Amino acid sequence: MDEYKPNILCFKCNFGWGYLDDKTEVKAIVKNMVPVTCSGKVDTTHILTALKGGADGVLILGCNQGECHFQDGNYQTGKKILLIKKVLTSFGIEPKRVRMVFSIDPDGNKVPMEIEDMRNEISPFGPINIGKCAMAS
Amino acid sequence: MWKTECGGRTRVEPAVKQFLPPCQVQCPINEDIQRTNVLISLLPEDPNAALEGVQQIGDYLYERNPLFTVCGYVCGLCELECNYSSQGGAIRRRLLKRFISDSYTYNLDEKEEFNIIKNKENVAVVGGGPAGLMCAFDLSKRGYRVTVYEASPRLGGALWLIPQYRLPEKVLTAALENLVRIAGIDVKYNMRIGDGKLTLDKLKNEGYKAIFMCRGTPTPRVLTFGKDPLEGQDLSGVMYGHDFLYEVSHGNITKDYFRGQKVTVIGGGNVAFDVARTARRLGAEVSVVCLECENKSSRDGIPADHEEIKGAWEEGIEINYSRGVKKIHGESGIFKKIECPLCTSVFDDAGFNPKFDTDDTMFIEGDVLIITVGSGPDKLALEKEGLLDERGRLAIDPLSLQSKTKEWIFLGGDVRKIGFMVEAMRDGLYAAESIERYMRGLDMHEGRTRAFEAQDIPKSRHYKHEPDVVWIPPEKRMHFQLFERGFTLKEAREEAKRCLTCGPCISCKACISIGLQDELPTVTVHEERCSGCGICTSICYYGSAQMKHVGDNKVKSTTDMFQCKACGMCVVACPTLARELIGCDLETKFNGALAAL
Amino acid sequence: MSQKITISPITRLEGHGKIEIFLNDKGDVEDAFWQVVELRGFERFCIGRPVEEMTRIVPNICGVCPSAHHMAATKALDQIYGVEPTPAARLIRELEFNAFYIEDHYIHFFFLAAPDFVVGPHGDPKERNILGVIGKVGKEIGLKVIDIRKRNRDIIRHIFSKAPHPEGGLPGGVPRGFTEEERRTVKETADLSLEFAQFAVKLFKDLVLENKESLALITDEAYKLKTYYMSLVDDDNKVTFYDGKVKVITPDGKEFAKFDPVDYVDHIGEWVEPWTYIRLTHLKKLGWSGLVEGDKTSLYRVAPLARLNVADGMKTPLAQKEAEMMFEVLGGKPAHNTLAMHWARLICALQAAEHNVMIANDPLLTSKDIRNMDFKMTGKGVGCVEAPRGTLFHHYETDEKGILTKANLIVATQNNAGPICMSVKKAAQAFVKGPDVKEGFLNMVEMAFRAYDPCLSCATHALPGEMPLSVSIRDSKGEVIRAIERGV
Amino acid sequence: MAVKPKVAIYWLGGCGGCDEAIVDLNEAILHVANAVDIVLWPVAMDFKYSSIEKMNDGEITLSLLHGNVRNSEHAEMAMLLRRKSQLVLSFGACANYGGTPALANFRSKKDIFDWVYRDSPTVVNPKGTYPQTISEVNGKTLILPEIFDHVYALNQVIDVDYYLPGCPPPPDLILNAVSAVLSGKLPPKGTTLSPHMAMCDACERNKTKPFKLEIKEMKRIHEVEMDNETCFLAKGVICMGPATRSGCGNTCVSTNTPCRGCFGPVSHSCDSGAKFLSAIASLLQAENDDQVERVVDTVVDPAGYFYRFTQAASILHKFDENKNRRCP
Repeated sequence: MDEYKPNILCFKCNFGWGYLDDKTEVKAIVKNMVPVTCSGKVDTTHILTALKGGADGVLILGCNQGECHFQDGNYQTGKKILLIKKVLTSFGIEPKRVRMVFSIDPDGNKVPMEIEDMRNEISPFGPINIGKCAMAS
Repeated sequence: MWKTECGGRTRVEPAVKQFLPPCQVQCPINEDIQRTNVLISLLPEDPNAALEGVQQIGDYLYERNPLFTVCGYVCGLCELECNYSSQGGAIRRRLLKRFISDSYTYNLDEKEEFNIIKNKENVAVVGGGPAGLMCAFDLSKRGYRVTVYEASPRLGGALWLIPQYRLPEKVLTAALENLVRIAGIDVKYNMRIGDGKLTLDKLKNEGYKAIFMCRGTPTPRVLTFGKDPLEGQDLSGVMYGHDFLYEVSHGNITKDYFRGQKVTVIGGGNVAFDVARTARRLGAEVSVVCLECENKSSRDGIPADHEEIKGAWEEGIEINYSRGVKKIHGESGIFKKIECPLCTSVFDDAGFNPKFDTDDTMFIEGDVLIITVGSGPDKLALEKEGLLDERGRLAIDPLSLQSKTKEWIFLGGDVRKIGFMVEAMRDGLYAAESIERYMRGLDMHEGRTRAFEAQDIPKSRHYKHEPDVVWIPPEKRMHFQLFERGFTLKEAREEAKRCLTCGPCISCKACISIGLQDELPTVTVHEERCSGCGICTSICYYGSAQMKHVGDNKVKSTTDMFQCKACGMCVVACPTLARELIGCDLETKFNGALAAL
Repeated sequence: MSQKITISPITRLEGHGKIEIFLNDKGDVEDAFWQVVELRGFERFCIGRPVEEMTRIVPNICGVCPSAHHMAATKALDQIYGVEPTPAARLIRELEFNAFYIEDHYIHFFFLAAPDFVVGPHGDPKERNILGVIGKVGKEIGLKVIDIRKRNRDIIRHIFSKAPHPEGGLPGGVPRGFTEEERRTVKETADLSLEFAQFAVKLFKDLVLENKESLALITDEAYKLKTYYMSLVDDDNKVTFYDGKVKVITPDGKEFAKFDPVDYVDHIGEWVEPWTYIRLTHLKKLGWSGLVEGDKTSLYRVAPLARLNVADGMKTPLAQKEAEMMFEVLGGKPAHNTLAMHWARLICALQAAEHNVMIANDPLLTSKDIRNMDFKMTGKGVGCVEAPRGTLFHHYETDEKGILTKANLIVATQNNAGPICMSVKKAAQAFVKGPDVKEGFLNMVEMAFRAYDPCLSCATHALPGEMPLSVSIRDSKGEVIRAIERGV
Repeated sequence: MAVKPKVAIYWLGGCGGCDEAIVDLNEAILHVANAVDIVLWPVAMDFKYSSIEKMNDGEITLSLLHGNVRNSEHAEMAMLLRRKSQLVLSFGACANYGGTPALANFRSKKDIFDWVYRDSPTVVNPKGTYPQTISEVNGKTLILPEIFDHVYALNQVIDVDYYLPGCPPPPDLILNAVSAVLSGKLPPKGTTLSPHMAMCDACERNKTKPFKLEIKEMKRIHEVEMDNETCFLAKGVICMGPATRSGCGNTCVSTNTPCRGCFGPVSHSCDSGAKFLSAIASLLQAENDDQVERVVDTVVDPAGYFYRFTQAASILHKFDENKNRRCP
C-alpha cells in the first residue's frame, strides 16, 4: 500500500500567484486548486466546508502584507485564519491544518512546493477526523 | 506568459456621472492611468518576458494617445491630483509611462499601419503640432481622409521647443513620423496658411469639408512696461526665447555658442527656464529675471515647475525674483544692461497688472538678453480669415471649438489658449469629435459636458513613500543628453504596485484583460436579508458600502456601484449573507475542487 | 402465562427516570430501584469557557429551576472575582429568587401535586391534571395561579431577560435595576402573591386536613422515611433561600453539622452505583451507608420539608405560624412524612411572598448602584443557594484570566436521589401486592416519587434531559408481569 | 362535534424549559387546550405512551419535539412520534441546533465520565465503579440506556417539517406556530417559524453602532459598564446579534445582556458561528502586523461563543447532506 498523502485544498490569490502561468500547468500538478481574485474573498465557511469535505489541510496563498490589490484582503483573511485556528482547536482539529502564506510568485512555480511543504507538516496528524472530540484543551 | 487581450477595454462615458481615479479626471484626455499602472505592476520579473508586456501596454496606450511616448517625458499633470500626494507622495506616473516609452519608442518604426477604410470626407488640419496631430489621428481612425498643412519643414510644432536634455530628439521624431505613417495621414510641409494665396476658403474649394485650425502661437510676446512695449528689443544681443529654442532644436546653434558670455533671461515660466538651462549648457553664465516671487503658493508666485527651478538652481543659474524690466540699455546698437525695479505685486483683481517700486532698482549687465514672456497667435492671419470677433478675440464656441463665423472651421490648441501639450491634444480630440458631428449633422453639444467625480483615497494600512527621481549631478549634465534616469523594470513594478488603484474596476478592468478573472463581479444587497448591522461599512475600503435609512428609523446597506470594486470583503464579513458577489466563479471553482477531493 | 404491568411514562414530574420493582415468589415487593438514565456533562464542557459566561450556560441545566442554577453561578462569580454585590444588587437578587420560589412552588403544587389531592389518587387519570384541578376548584382559581406565576416570572424577566432561562448575572451585581414606576408594579405583584400564598396554604388545609383520606395518606407509614436533613439557614438558624450556612440535622433532630458552603467537599460525598447515572450523595463523614434509613443511614434529604426540619423556624411571621401548625399536625420535629413536602412547599412559598413584600417596600430597590466592579481575581468560588428542591452547590475554579478550569455541581434532586429510591421502594412494598395492582395504587407509588418534585434535568446536570420514567414489576425470575393500560 | 386535532408534546434531551415556555402561554394555554386534544405531554398530563404506539400512523396532527438527541430512547421516541404525526415541529434551540448541551461535542464521552465518576472532588468511589448499561444487583438485572458520544439535532435523526427557534421559543411565536397549524395556513416545509432578519434589525442599540466600527481589543461582559442604549460590539463586547435570527423580543439585549445566538442562524445561513467569525475578524483592528495575533487573542474561547447553541448543526459537526440521516 502506498504511504498516506494528505489532501490539501489550496486557495491562491490571482494577483500574486501564478497569473503568468498558462493556468493548465500548475493546475496539472496541483489538484484541488481554487484560484480567487484576492484571498480576502475566502470565507470561514469555505475553509470549514473544505475540512468537512475531506481536505486534510487548507492552504491559502495570499500576497505580501501591504501589497494587496484591494488594500488589505490578505490581512483580513489572515485575521480570520488566526481565529479559525482557535476554533478548530476546540473541535479537536489540529490548527496547523489551516495555513496562510503571504508571498508572491507570478510564475506559480512555488505553489507545488508550498503544498508539499504543508503536506509534510500535517501528514503526521493522519487523515482528518471531524467526529473526534477535543480532549482537555 | 504575459498576455493582455483587448477585451475589457475601459470606457470613459461622456455626459455620464462617473467615478474615476483623480489622475484620470485630471488628465485632459482622461488616459486610463490606473489600468496601465496595474498592468505594469503585474509585469514578469524577467526582463525579456516583461518586454512582451511592455509592448502590449504600449500598444494599448498608443491606440488612444499616439504621443504617449512623448508625454512620458514631459507631462506629469496627473501626478498633481494623485490621491497619494497626501500619503507619502504621488505615484510617479510620468516615469512609469516613460518606462514604457523607453522601449516602445524603438518599436515604433516597426509598428504596422492601422488598417482603416478611408471612406469619409476630406478634412484639412492646419498646423502639425500636438493639437493638429491628435485631431488628424482621431479623424483618420474614424475613416476621414486627413491632410495636415504644416508651415515648417517638420511636424511637432511647439514640441520642438522642448530641450533635448528633457525630451530626446529620437523619441520626438519617432513619435511624429510614425504617427502619420501608422494613421495614414497625408502631410504637406512648408505650407503657411494666410501666406500668399493659400487661404482657408481656398482649401475649402479644394474639397476639404472641414478644417481644424491649430496654428499655435508662432509670435513671441514683446516685453512691455506698463502699457507700452519697451524700446531696445531690436538691439543686437537681444532675442526671444521661442526663436532661440527653435534654432537650438534645429541645430542652428553650435555648442559653446555662449561660452564666456553673460546671458540674462526674462520670464518665470517653464519655457523661460528651458531657455536659461539651454543657454547654460551652451556655456553662458545665466541669470533669470522674473516678476513673480519665490513662493509658488502665493498669487504672485513663480509659475515654472518646482523641478525646473530646482534644476536651474543646481546648474548654477541665478534667479532674480520680483523684478520687472523698466529699460533696456544699449550702446551703439549693442545690448548692455537692464534696469530692474522691484515688483511689489503682479496680479490684482483686474488680473495681470504689475506694480513696481522704482526706488528699489537694480541693474543687471550682460551680453545677451533673452526675452521669454510668452508668445501669441498670429492675429493678422486670423483677422484676415475673419475668425475674430469685434473685440479681436477668437470667435468660437468653447465646447465644440466651432468657429462662429465659419461653421466649417474649428479652432483649438495654443491658438485658442496657451497650455500644456496634452491640453492641446485634448482640443484636437474635441475638434475631431465636433467635425464628426458637423459632418453627420448631429447636435454639436449634446452629451459633451462631462461629469466625473474623483474617487477618494482608499483606506489602507500600508501607505508607502514615493521613490526619489535620480538626476545626473549638475557638474556631469552640462550637455543635451537626458539628465533624469528612468525606472528599471524592478523600480517600475514596485512603483506601479504602490498605486492604490483608487478608481473603480469599471474604469480599469486590467485584471480582466490579463485574465486574472473572466468578468467583473458585482456586489448586490439582498435587502430582505439585511439587518442593517453595518459591518459592511466598517470593512469597506472604498466607501462604497453605505447605509440608507428606510422607513421607521431602520437602516439597510447599499452599494455605490460607481465606487465598488467588488473585492468581496463585505460579502465575507456580512453575517447574514445579505451581500452576494454576482458573476464571481469562486463558488463554482470551490465546489469543483471539493468534489475532486 | 406471565402477565405484565407497565406504566410509562411516569407523568407529572419534571424529568424522567425509571423504576424497577421486583417481586418475590409470594408476590411481595422484594426490591425496587429508581434509575436515572442520562449524563450531559455540563461540568466538563464548560471547561475552557470564560467563567462569567457560566451564568448564561448553567441555566440550561434545567428549564424548571434555572433561576437556582443561575443564582448559584452568580454567587460563585462574586467569589471568583472577589467582589461583594452592592446592597441594592443583593436586594434585587433576593427579589428575583423569591419570585422564582413562588412561581416554581406553585407550578409544582397546582400542576403536578394538586391532582392527587384534589382529584384524588384514584380519580380518573384523564381528570388527574391541572385541567382536572381547575375543574374542581374553579376556573377563576386556575386563572389566578396562572396570573401569579406570570407576574412573578415577569419580575425574573425584568432583571434577567428570560424566565425559562434567566441570564446575565454579573460578578458583584445585576445587569438591570428598577425605576420608581417599575417598583410599583413589583409591589403590586408582591401584595397579590402574599394574598395568594395565604390562600394556597388555606386551600391545602381545606383539601387535605378536612379530608380523612388525604390526611391518612400524608401520615401513612408508607410515606415516612427517617433520614438526616440538610438546608441553608441564616444566622438565626431561620429558613433562608438566597444565602446562609449549611446545617445538617440527625434523623432525631439534633444538629449534626453546620458549615460554610465553601467546605462542602468535606461534608458531602457522591457514591457511584453501576445501575444509575446519578451520583448518590451522602454525608462523607459517616461514609456510604447504602440505601438504608434510620440511625444507620448516611443519607440526608433536602427540599421544603428538610428546610423546616433543619431550621429553628421561618424568617417571616405568617410562614412561622403555618410551620408551627404543620408540625403540630405531624407530631413534632423533625417530620419524616414525605408527602408533607407539599405542605412545607406552600409554607416556603409563603415566606418568599412575605419577604418580597418587604423588599418591594425597601427604597434601596430603586438604587442605581447595582454593580461593584472592583475585581480581585481569586480563581475559586463555591456558589450555594437553597433551591426550591434543596441545597444547590456550584463550585468553579479558573485560571488567572478567569477561564474555567474546574467545575463541580451538586444539585438538589441529587441530594434526594437515595431517599427517593427508598421512598419508592417503601410505597411499592405498601401498595403493590402481587401482580394484581389497581392503577390508582401505582399512582400512589408515583406520589412517593412526586413529593420530592424531583427535577431530573437538574439531577442529570451531568445528563441531558429525561426519558420516560417507566415502572415495571418483575417476578422472581425477573420477568416483567401484568399490564394495566391507562388513558385509552 | 368536530374531532379536535391531536397534539403531542415531548421532550428529548432538553432541560424542560420549553415545556415551561408552553406553560408561559398562561391563559392562552387554556384556549389551546380547548382547541386541541393533547395526547401526550409527560410533564403535565397523565397519558401513557403505549397509547401512542397504538395509534395509526399520521393520527397525530402535530408533534412538538424539543430537546436534542443524546441516547437511544430519544431517537426511538422521535422516530415513533414522527411515524404517528402528520407534522413534526422542531421546538427550541436544542432540537434545532443541539443547544447548549451540544457543547459536549467539544469533549469526549470518556472525558466526561472520568470526571463525573472518578475525578470530581466529591466522588466517593473506592471500587472505581462506572454506570453500566447492564448490571447485576443482588441477582437482579438492571438496564441503562447507552449514551451516545455525540449530541444530535433533531433533523439529524428524523425528518422535520418546521422549526421554532429560541431557548426557549417565546410565547407569541409558539402561539403563531400552533394557530398556523390549526388554521392550516402553513408556509413551505422546512420553514423556520420566526422573523427571518437578524437581531440588529430589531435592536434599538443598532443606532449607536459607529459607521466605521473598529475593535482594538475584545472586552468581556463583566469588564464593561453597560448602559441601555449602546451597541455591545461598539463597546467591544461579543454580541451574536448580527448573525442571529430575530424574533426573541430582544429579551437579553433589553436587560443589558448581549445576544448569545439562541435563535440560531438566519435563513440562507448554514452556520451562524462561521459567519459571525468572519464578521468579528473583519472588525478586529491591529495597529501593525505583529499586533494582529495579540488582538485576535482578546477573543477568548471563540468556539464557546460562536457555537453556544449551534454546535451540533455547525458545518464541522453536522451530517453531510449526501449521507442519509443516520441514527447511531
